[in-house]
Amino acid sequence: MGAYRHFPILIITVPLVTAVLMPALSHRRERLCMPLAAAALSASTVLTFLLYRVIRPAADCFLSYRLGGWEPPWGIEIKVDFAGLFMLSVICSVSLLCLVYSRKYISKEVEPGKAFAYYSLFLLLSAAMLGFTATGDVFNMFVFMEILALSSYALVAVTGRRDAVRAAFKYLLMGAPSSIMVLLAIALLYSSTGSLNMAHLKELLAEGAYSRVVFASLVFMIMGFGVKAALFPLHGWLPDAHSIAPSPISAMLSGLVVEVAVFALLRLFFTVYGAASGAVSGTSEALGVTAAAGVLFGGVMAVLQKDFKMMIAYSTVSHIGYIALGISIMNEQALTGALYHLLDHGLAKGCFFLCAGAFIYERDYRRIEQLKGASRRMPLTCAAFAVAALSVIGIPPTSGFISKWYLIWGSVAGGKYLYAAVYLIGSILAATYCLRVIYYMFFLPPQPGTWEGGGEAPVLMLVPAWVLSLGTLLMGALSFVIIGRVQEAAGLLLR
Amino acid sequence: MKKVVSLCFIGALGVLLLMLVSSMPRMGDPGSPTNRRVVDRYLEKAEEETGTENVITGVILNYRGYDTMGEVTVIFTGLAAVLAVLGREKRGRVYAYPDRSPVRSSIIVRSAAGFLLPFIALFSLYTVLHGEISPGGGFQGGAVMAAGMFLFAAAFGLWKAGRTVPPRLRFAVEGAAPITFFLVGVAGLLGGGEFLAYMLPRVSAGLQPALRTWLTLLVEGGIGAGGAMIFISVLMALAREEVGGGQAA
Amino acid sequence: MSGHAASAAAAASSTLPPLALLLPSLGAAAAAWAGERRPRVRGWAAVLSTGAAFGVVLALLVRVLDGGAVSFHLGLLDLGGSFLLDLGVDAVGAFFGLFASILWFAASFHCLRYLEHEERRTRFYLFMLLTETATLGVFFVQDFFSLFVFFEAMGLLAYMLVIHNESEKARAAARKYLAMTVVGGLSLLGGIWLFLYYSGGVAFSPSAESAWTTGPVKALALVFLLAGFGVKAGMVPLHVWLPDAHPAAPSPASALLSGVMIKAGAYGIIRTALTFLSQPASHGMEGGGHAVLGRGALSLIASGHGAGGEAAAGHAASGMTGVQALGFAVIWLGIATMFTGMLLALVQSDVKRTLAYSSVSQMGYILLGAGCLSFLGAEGSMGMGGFLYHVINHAFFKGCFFLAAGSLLFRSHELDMYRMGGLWRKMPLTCLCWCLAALGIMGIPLLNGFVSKTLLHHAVVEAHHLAGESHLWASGWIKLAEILFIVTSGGTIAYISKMTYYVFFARPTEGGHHQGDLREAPAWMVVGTSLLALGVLFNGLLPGVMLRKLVTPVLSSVPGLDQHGVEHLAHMAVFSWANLKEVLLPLLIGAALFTLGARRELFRLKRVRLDLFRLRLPSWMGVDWWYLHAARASLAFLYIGRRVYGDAEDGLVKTARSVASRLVRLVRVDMKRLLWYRPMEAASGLCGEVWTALRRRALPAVREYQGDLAMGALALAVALTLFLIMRLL
Amino acid sequence: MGRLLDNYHYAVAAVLFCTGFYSVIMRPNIIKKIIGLNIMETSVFLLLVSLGWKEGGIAPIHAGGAEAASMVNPLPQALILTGIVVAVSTTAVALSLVILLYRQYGTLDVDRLMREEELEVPAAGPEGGEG
Repeated sequence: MGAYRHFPILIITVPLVTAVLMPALSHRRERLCMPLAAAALSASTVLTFLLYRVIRPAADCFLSYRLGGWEPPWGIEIKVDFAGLFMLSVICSVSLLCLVYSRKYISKEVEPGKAFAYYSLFLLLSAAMLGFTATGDVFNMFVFMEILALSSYALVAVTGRRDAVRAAFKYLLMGAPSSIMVLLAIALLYSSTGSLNMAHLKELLAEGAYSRVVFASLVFMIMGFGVKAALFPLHGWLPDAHSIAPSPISAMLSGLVVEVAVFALLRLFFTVYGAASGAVSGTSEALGVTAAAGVLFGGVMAVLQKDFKMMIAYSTVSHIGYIALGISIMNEQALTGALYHLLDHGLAKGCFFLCAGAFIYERDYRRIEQLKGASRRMPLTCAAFAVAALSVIGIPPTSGFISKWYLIWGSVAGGKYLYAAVYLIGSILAATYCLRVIYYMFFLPPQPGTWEGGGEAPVLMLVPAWVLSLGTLLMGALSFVIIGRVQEAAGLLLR
Repeated sequence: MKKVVSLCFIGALGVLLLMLVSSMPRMGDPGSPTNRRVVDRYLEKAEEETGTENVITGVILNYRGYDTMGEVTVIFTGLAAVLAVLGREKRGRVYAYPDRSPVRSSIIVRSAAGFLLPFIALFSLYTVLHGEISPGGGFQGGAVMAAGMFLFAAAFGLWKAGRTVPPRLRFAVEGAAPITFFLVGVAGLLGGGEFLAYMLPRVSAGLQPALRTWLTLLVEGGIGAGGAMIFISVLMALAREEVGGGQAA
Repeated sequence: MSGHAASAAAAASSTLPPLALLLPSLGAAAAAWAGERRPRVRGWAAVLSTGAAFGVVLALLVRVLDGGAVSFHLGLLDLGGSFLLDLGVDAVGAFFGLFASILWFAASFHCLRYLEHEERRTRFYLFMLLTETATLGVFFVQDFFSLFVFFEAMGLLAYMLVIHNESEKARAAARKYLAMTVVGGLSLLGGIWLFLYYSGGVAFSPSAESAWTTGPVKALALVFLLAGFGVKAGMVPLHVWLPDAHPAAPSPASALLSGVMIKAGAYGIIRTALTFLSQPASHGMEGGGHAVLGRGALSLIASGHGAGGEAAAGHAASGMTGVQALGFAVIWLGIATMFTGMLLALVQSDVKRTLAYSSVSQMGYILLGAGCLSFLGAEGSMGMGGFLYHVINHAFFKGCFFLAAGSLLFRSHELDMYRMGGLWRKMPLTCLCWCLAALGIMGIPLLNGFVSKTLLHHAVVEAHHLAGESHLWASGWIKLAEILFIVTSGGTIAYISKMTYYVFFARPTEGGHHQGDLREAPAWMVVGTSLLALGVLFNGLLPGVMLRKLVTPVLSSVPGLDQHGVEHLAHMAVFSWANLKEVLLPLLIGAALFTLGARRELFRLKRVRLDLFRLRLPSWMGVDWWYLHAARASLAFLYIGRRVYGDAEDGLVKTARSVASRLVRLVRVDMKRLLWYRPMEAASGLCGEVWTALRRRALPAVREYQGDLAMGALALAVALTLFLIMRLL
Repeated sequence: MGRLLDNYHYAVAAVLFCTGFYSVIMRPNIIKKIIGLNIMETSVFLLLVSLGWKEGGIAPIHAGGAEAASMVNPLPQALILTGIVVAVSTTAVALSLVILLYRQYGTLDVDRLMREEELEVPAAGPEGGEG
């Protein structure tokens, strides 16, 4: 393993410490904040992708890092297996692109004195997601979840506009109790096992003691992470927060933050509680039903929106439902689909919000109607949106198609035809709301008084959007690069 | 009606939780999972392995040092969030605090505060430095220090407090805790161990225990200073109002 | 999966299929690069690339007929080895690829001049050529997964051809087309998944050891696949997009849509039929031991009525087996399609719209062939032969028609047949091509339609015999189908003569403009048109060559078809008296209809005047109307309100928006309060509000729209029943 | 009732949790909601710290030759230290948001904030209303 051994901790701590340096820069050298942040995130990204050389989806092939050299049940362990690495690479690359995008956008939306705080929080958010995903200890997961939560509340409010502050406060008012529920769940889990390490917990839970307490802790976990992940009945904060936040932050929140929470659920389901089979099978049915309702509800609401970012936000509710539904089906194909959808969702939703941000930056257009005829002046932005939309609908050869295929395959293989139908209806809804926007952009004449003069978005904003949308295309057409390994990783999770 | 329904709901939740309580392990039972597993090593070997007599400090800074690094980052995040929401003091801008200067709290308060402040500062230093052998630690000491500053602000006015601990100093020290952690961590990494192993490169094995104690103290100091500054900054950010240019109330 | 691997291993690898796919894409790239600055380069890039693709496909066909199926590992979209985008060409695919590439070749000639009319030419070239890649892809695959990928790509790329004009009409047509494509695609996807469940893999020829199941899942898979392909094939009642989309597209695109793309749907149906026919013997029936029967390995499905008549316990009631039932259904879908299309074509006045309905009708013939194949099983070579022959014939004459219509539009800027007339003097060559195509589609001997219709007629008769022999209740119904077949052929003659007469031979009407500067269409357009007209002539004059050199070799490569039947087909005497006299009856019917219709007033009843050629039916008799209202009714279930129907100006989007205002209020205010502000208060408030809403708004709305709501309820009930059936399996 | 009386610390924690939860979801005043949040957090701390208690246990400090076997579990104490810091930070962020909210809306009452929101939703629906 050599130097690779230390990569996980560096991936997490380098952005974390860079974030801490920002206030010191704030007085004289605020211009340096963004390049410094980009350098830190690039370092993490490079290290993450280097890890693919040593981590493969096999039962004994993961990187376990013992902080301070203490063995797992006593010390804290960072554990990167293939599924975790997959998630880490999504987080790193999407965050880096959003950071690059921020440079132009933030100079317009955020007042200069606050830019250092923005970049600091941005890095904290990314680092917290990385730490949250990589950790092998439930309490450590809670700590990173809090960094994640606090930085995202503040980033929603960073513009200081009335509605932004209110949206952030709503987010906090739902998010903080959910954090407490997670803490309560951890306390309950600890009370019945006496350990905090995930792998150790799995062994201890297999003994089957205090099953009621364990079950209750799983329920609290699902409720807590459900709010963070915006699972259907707990999604109330999402549309406001995601649509009002600055667009790169919307992309981060929608593409990554909710995803990370779902990933935590996946970890808990399979890595921690997997042994306590009664608890998991009892809750997975309920999770499936609510997730299915979320797919339909989010889709219908997205169809009905007039505000562009609001539509994307509801689409996120729907797609998080896709992933949660995949998790609840509990077989290899569906789980592969869910994992791959994490990637697809990060890329496609990120691209959506970045495109929406380009329209806001250039024209301050937020309503879907205002996008009529947009392709005349901003063809590249519109095209990036269109490509990502194909992925959201799930049309071959995009990555959305791959994940949808696996998800439906899984539900058919698991005998859950109803869920397969839910996926199909979800796709119809996605087609309705995405194709309407594409139709407006490309085939309708602009409304009078709009789209006269002006031009394309700046290169620094176009490049991230295009990288993401091409990403959906490439990760679809060239899925064979990784899909086999993702499938093995899914099989491993189930075992 | 509304109240009744809501009370019923909360009551139902309470009953469920109480039922849960009754099926949890018996409190204080030496044989309960929490007292049976994992904990032995902390109690028996911590002193020798971490060099701290206070096992809690050993757990916080050694066994679960990474958590504590996360924790100091959380509080830094809190500060960054407050600054992102409310903005930062800028040079050349006039800030008014609710108690417009010159503040005149009563002479008794000012005298008492003036008398107490040196002791508070000393106590906080003691708490920080003595954390590894008795109750206390960096974080607690930092909180005491911040409390002293709060008292100062209450007695002599925020404005004066803000001048005593000027923004530039605060911004420089706020990040101290995570940075110390990181530096110590990387030092351990370079010393051939893992991150946060409390080692330094090229230090002979005989010196390791002493080194461990000193590094622990360094981290405690970082946490104390950083924590105190963060608390003060948060206080300043929450309490001030910008005169002119800011958003009107 | 394993079956796929097996078939891929068996077939020799060849670079011809990817080359055929690559060439049009390269042409597209070249055309996009040349752009508006070098229009000639752009046009000739299209001609050359499609021509080259034609050559490659021809070589491929020869290779496949000589040496069996070929394959090529593409290495894209590989889902862990279970599903992957892979090329594989067998004789049937190569056959379809051949006529598709011919048509594209001809259309690109036509484009050289025709596009002068149009805006956004580069975009048109780009998407036309990319569509060729996708379409060839549809024909050059050997499993349902790859088929789906190319099929979706083809459908979406063709959207750009339909909406090309961006006129209000084109946009409306494109909306409808897109909605049906998306829904059809999902139905296809559902069918493929059920098929996967059914056979354990997606390959067209599932391996023998795959777990074949029978029962409702199988039937449901068939229904979904049939519906998915049927949308593209213009099968009644899923044809509604076709009469709008074909006229809306530029003429070369109409020729392609009509000549090739709907054939892709037919291709899918015949693939489905062949796949289900090749069910492995060991798992054929629940009865097990009755597999080996007189009718050959393939017809074991039909064994229920054979020597072991009691074998098929599950199907004892009807006496028909699953595949036979499929065949019977497809026969009748075909009959319905051809008859409806014929009727609607008869009453149109727009030339391209008539042609579009005619396409619907001709697709009915093609479906009939597929149905007969499925019904007859191993003996179905006549049906399959008719199917293939008619596919290529229709590509020729309908392509020729649309290109000629394009020429007419190019010169006269007119598509209303009643406003034309006398054009044969001005545009003799176009008229000649048109007449050849017209005689072809009518089924006049010595032209191509006669041959294929004869084959199809034979197939229906054989199906009738088979049904009669085995005492199936279907026997009478197939006789009825035969009668309708003849009537439809008569109707075809009537509407084609009507169109030809009004466009070329009637006295010019005073309402029409033009005339003065009308002249023959530009040379390159005539070249494209006559290329196809020559095809019409060739197929008609030398049916033996076509049958022996092309159709029967393809047939003999299909596993399971009885080789005696194929031999018989190869040496069939097409121009025998028995066949020739069959034309007389349709001719008589056609002549009668034409005479009746050409009179301006058929009869007058009080103030109601019946004019056969200008009949206008009330909108509720159209299928669209029902679709639209069903969609609205299902939306009405979201929120019952007057405004749902109030402003239906912009179709569904507008309707959805008005629902939005309600829901936004409901959700933004109530749901959020419910979720985190004051849950209890909100819950009671919400209940009260819902009750008020129900009492005040919903009840009157229910009374007013009970019909639609009932329909929505029915749809929901049907859906629920389907799901329940599936759950019970 | 099992061990309800034995586990009276946990029971108090449960009651506190409900109290806090009640305050968070039912109180219209934002400050009270934040106080409720803190009560909820405190209840979990109580639960955690009681988990580590042992009958007759002493503080886990080795000074003075204390015996390891009689010490209470140090881990929960370490955990709630982290928890407290998290609670403080959350409260700070919440208060800063409240300050801004109060500056902009002039109220701390969730119902009035709600009413503002309702005003923003066009009562007559999009595009010029019913007519």
